Amino acid sequence: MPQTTIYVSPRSLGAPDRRPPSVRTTDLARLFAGSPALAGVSIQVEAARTIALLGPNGAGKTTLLRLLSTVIRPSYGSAVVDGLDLTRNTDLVRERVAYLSHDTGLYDDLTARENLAFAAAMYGTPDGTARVDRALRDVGLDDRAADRVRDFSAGMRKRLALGRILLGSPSLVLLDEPYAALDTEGMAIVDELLVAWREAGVSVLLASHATDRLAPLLDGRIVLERGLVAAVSGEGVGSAPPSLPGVPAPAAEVAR
Amino acid sequence: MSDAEFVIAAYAVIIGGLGLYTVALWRRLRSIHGPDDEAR
Amino acid sequence: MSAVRAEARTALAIARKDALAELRGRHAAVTTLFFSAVVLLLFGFALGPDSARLAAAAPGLLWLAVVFSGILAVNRLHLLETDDGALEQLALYPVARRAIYAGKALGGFAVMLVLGLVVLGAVGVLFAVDIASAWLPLLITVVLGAAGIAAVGTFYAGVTVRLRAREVMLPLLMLPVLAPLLLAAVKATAAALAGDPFGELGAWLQLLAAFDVIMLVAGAATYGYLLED
Amino acid sequence: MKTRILGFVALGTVVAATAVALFVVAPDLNQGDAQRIMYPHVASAWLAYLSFGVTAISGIGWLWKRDLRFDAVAVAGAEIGVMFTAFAIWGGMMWGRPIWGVYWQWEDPRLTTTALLLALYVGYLLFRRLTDDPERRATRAAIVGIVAAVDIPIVHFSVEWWRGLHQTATIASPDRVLDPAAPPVFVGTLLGMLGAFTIAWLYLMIRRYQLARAEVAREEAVRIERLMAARAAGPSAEVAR
Repeated sequence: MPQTTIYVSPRSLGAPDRRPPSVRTTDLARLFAGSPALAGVSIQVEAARTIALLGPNGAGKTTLLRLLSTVIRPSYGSAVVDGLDLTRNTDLVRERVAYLSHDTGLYDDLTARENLAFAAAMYGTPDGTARVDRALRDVGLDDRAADRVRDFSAGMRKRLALGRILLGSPSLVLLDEPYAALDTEGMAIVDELLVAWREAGVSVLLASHATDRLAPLLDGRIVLERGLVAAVSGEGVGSAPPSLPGVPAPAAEVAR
Repeated sequence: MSDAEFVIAAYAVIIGGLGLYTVALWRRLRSIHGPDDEAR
Repeated sequence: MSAVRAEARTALAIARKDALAELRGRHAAVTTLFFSAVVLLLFGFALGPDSARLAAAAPGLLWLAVVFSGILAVNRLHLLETDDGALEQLALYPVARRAIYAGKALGGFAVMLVLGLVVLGAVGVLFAVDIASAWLPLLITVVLGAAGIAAVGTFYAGVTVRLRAREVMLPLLMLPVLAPLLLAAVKATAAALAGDPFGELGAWLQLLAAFDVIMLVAGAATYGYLLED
Repeated sequence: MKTRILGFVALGTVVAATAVALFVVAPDLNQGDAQRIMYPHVASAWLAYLSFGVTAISGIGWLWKRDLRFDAVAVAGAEIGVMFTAFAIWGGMMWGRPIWGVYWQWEDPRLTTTALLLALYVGYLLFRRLTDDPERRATRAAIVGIVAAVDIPIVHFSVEWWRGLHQTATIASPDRVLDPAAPPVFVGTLLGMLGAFTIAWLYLMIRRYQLARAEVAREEAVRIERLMAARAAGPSAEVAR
């Protein structure tokens, strides 16, 4: 297991066994244009765990991560992050969740450093400048810090987006295909990040196909298929079958 | 002065429009409900 | 730090980011300025070579050009956020939604102000209008008009940014709302150019300012709902 | 059933009010028969404003309570409001031609305001069609409806000033009938028309609301059905193949 030097923001998280579960969902579902992308997922992820989200394309991995990140709202069911309801306490959840999506969310016309400086301003990161430098070093982009993101390769963009997560102080990190588009060195950085988050007591939920590579870094696995949980294995993770009879309460009637 | 054509045009469109909209609404309701619960 | 200062800092960070991207990429300014120049030229052709008539119509032409190219500008500024999922990322930051609105509106205001001043200058040259003698009231009118277009435009760009029919819906929704601004700005400009013979300039500027404030408040109060999907 | 009775009442009062306005009341001394157009015109304009107010308040209600019934009221208000706005404009034009000599009198603030209202809410209705998901549609429409309603007084105010500051000469206005100096018979006829139209409005609002609820219920049934089918099918892809 690689030794980490990556700096993860301190958030006083407390002992893992005394924290609420990082994620708990109940019949969580989301439809797009009338068809279910996530049909009803009830899972639980204990605090301070690294869990892989596996499954074929279109299984609902990205939808689940987007729901947990608060980017999209559930159609039905509910989700709780760190004991906070996703639709009722959205603002508090946002402070605790970091999300790396397929899109990097970077601004092409800004340099790498300017992109991170903007993120630091938005996170209200204390010691912003020093932390931006540190994050750039941690993802191996310090020599390209003054270059515009427009000229970056897909792998470099991904690294920069990972660096942005280091500027916040999440207790749950959601990663969608973190290894995609990365070279060997970049993939090693993701490994290191996973170790660093584990050591800091930060939970990680990541969608990936790199099962062999991930094996030593994981506590557990959730396999999704066709918008449902197909299997769960390992430590610190559990699931329940979706409720079938009757009509689920629409999320919006419960929300707010 | 009479201006009857303008009076007729105004009333025909407004009252007729009200009627047409009402009928259209009935048809839309019927097509979504089925014929029997029109009397609700 | 107080919440208000934190929100102001967030808004400034967003506006600065937009300004920086705009200075580097010139997404909004170049296309928009070119567009407004073309619009002014076409107005000139449409209203014929009679220069007295053109000068009389100048206030209206000025603001039509500004409003039309303003739609383009706010759309471009929001497209910046859709580049690579940036709007989603922006929505994920743990900051007040109204601060995000204020930041985007401030960035839009900067662009609209530059646009308004350039178009004003162009109108002065093309339609032989003496803008120098009334520069102060004209400047105030342009500032208030730019603020109103930015306030309304940021809101409606947020409303339509996720829609497939964005290019059609943005002007369709935005133009009727901007009607009072157009009316007041044209009247204020005409009054300023004429030396305010009826003492109505102040009233029109007040109407413009009231429009700006009301639309800013409405936009700030509701923008958060637009970011959720 | 109660709604049905309301429908009959609406039909009866509208027919009666129309008959009175057309055949019973004497023509105006100055305006002649054209003045008869005023009654449905003013009533339509009043209901247009009422409808859009209802739409805005329902929008606030949705954002506050997250109950989709508010959205059904909002869409009913917008659609019926657009219809009455169109009636008001048509009536104003038919009145304007004989009285002003033109169909469109720019110096009449109400006519101009009403035209902008039509644009605002036709945009609202078109905008609603672009979002599939009922809750997201309700949220976006609520915001657009609220901002449109906020804009109405500013529009009215600015157009009024536009005319007023422009020149002091007053022109005949369509709602001169509301003048306290108007003969009581005219005022009575107008009030009768207002009442009849308002009852018809209420009936149409209820029916349109029911339609919106039924549409949402059908959409929702399809969504739940698909969701449950997906759950029943289970996660294993092999079963389906």
